Amino acid sequence: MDKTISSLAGAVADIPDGASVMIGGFGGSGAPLELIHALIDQGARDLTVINNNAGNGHVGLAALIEQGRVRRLICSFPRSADPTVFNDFYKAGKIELEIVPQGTLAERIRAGGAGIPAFYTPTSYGTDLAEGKPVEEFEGHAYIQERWLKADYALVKAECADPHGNLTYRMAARNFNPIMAMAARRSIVQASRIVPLGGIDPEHVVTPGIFVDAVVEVTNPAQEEVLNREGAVYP
Amino acid sequence: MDKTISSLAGAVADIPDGASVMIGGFGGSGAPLELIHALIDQGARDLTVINNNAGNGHVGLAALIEQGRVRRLICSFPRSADPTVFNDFYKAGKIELEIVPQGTLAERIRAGGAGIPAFYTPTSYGTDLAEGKPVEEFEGHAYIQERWLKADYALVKAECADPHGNLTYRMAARNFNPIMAMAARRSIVQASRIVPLGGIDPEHVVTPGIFVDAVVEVTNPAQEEVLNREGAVYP
Amino acid sequence: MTDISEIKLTNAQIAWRAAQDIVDGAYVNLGIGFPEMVAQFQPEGRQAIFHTENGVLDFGPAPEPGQEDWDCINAGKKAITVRPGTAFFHHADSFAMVRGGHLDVAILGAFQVAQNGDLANWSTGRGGVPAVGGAMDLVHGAKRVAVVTDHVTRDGQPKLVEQCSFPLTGKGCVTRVYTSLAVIDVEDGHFVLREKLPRISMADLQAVTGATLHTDGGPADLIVPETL
Amino acid sequence: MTDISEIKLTNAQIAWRAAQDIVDGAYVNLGIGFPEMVAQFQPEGRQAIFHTENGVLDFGPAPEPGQEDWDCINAGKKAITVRPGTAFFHHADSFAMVRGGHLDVAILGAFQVAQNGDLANWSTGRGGVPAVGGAMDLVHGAKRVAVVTDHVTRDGQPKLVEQCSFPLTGKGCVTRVYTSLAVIDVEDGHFVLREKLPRISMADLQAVTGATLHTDGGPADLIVPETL
Repeated sequence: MDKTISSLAGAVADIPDGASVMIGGFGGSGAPLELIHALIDQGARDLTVINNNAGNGHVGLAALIEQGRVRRLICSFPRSADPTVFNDFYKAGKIELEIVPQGTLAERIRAGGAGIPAFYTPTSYGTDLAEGKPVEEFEGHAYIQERWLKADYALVKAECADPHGNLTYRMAARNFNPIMAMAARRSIVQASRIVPLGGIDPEHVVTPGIFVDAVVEVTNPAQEEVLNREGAVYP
Repeated sequence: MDKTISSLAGAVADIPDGASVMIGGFGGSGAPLELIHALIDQGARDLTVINNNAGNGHVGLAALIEQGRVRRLICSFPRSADPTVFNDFYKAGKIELEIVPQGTLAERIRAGGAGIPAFYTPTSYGTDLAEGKPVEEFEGHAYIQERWLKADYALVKAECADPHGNLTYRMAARNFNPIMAMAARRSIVQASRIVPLGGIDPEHVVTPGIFVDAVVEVTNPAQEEVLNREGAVYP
Repeated sequence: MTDISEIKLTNAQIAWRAAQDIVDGAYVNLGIGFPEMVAQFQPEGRQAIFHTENGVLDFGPAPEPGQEDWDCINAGKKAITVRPGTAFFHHADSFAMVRGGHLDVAILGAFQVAQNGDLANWSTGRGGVPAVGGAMDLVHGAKRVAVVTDHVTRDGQPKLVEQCSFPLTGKGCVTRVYTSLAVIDVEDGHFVLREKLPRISMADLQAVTGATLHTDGGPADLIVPETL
Repeated sequence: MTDISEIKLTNAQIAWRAAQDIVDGAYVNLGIGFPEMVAQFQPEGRQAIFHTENGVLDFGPAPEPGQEDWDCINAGKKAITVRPGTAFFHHADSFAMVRGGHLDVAILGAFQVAQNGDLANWSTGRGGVPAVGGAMDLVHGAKRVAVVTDHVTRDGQPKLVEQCSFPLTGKGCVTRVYTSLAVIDVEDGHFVLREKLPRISMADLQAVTGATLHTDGGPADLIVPETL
């Protein structure tokens, strides 16, 4: 078994129009820019994207939105240093937005990966974001019922991968990547290094390969923050 | 801040009669034998113990039960190579038993640590273990509502700890230890090595110190499996 | 009537047959005991990846006696080994793999399997100390749940039944049963016979089965290596 | 009436005051922006451990300009640094810390705080792009939720109110408010004034507060370093 794929284009080739796609990263940290750009090149549209944010500048997720590929965005915080692209699309009614509290977003994704169809959380109780959701009381406190969140695909950025898809991450670039890898039907990973089987200490594996379907090596991946400071635009 | 404690006796000193105590380990792997034996020496009784199993031979959890300290046991699998102690207590009606499916036990503990008061799982639907539990249907499938599980104390076995309580584990001895550390009001850790702050790579921390309250060093900890082959009895 | 104890497959032969249905790269959980034998019979050129509930993926075989590291065990508390690709994780992550549908196959033992796919394998309901372990999680988690079992109990009672009389492990979860006499699928509330030993007649097989065996075309011969 | 814009504390002074209530070894989450200043004013001999939602515990201060590693950022997407004791983890684990009650203190900004502890700090409800981030999780997770804020809005309206008119972030979650004029606790559905600037009268303070200020004995003087 070898999950490595030789090209970015090959890694995203089968993502169809209308797919739901989880995209890892918190802002630019851990954002799989090269996979996102490959998805732009690939041409799929009408996508539902799950990400913590809504893109920044004109690269990565912002570029995917700017190319008119995203029908609907599920995120916690669609603000950034340069949110022009998302804001324009949102104000023009060209993109749907579902706002989810960040911890609830993370837990819904983890629940999707863990086979938990629903759970209760105190988060958002009594707020507009709880409207229409079941409320239940446990031990005298009120909680909101939240549902799992799954996706057809996850685009994940890792630091190190082996051919079975065992992954490590770099610093805070971990964020949503491990849980999105769990929650997607097909998880596609860009790794800065692919090492032979046995190249990752079994104790240091963060994402076991069972959650990973495809791995492509992207050495020296771009950082969104750096690209935006350079005024980069994709494509 | 320094969470290290110099003696096993000091680490378990404040556990009162009637406390609920999560004990890490899966069989002997990851079982904090020295902490359990310190708890035997300390004398607390009428305990509710949460463990995957019910002890083996006459050391560790089996010894705690044999000393008549455990009123109630919550576990998934009270069988072992030598289950004499538990079986005798159970058949004599001297210990209460709550059987929980292993994955549900793990998830209930994780939920306790994560502030999730209840969740739904397909596990045990239609079986005797689901009796009396709420059932709800999601997307055409039936699920059981399960509640979080918390405890007053957790006894945890780690491989390496720093003074802030950051932990690593050794091989499959990880098992229930990290989630029990999350779910207890006070988590007490025995570590084979205590290293200075910075001695654990930030990427390799399995349990961040926020989940840990006390750390005691136990170099060359005993293995239940080895003790039982030697016919050891505690105390 | 044939004396089935004379013709039935050994556990090794049943395990061999079950192993033939596991594709290369499949993620597989094998129940404690007899199902663990399946790992020994992977066809040449295929390599399944084994999961064990206590937090290990892609582990290696048992070490030589005396070489055990008791921090490195499987769900049966037997010593296993690390190999290139092994990963360790905690119990909640381990059962996220199970419950989240990430395992391709779980192969379990059984007291009884009903024609609607119900499985009873954790309690005979006759008192004693109850113990469930991870079985109830596995049966609702893996994409495919198969059973390896003798076709009948020690005293000759059918294990394949219309309805389980023992406490259930899971409802409607089993899709294929590898027995000492046959390979039987569960489909739409029926047992469908796929393969049977050539040396047992349909009538004799039906006689030791507690529910009607349907056929979907003629069943194929169940052929396994003689020497196992 | 006193011109409060002349006498009020600076943000640094408010942050300083909030920092005095954080004990050594406390686990603390500071909201994006102004609340982050609290980290600068830890009293000598105390060391809080800071948590950031995106999966870092016990991080160090911002690096020198030009030394940023953009894989190492905080929830405000500002560069931070690793120090001895730092731990990285994923987002579900990070919010397990938050929701699970493992943080000792969360200090957040506010549009409005009501006398029953309700907090509004995520949306003014006036259109624009909504964005909530982790605020709704933090207010129901940390053992103690405090607010640092100017006492009034830019146009002089009270931010401490009988009832929030803006969309809520959380119900009954705030227990202490550090404002530019006072330190006020929320107790049993009331604001209880604990400290006020000596240079403002009770009447003037009440006049810029949208709900009754109760006292529990005389309020102490709110004294902070002059030079911040």
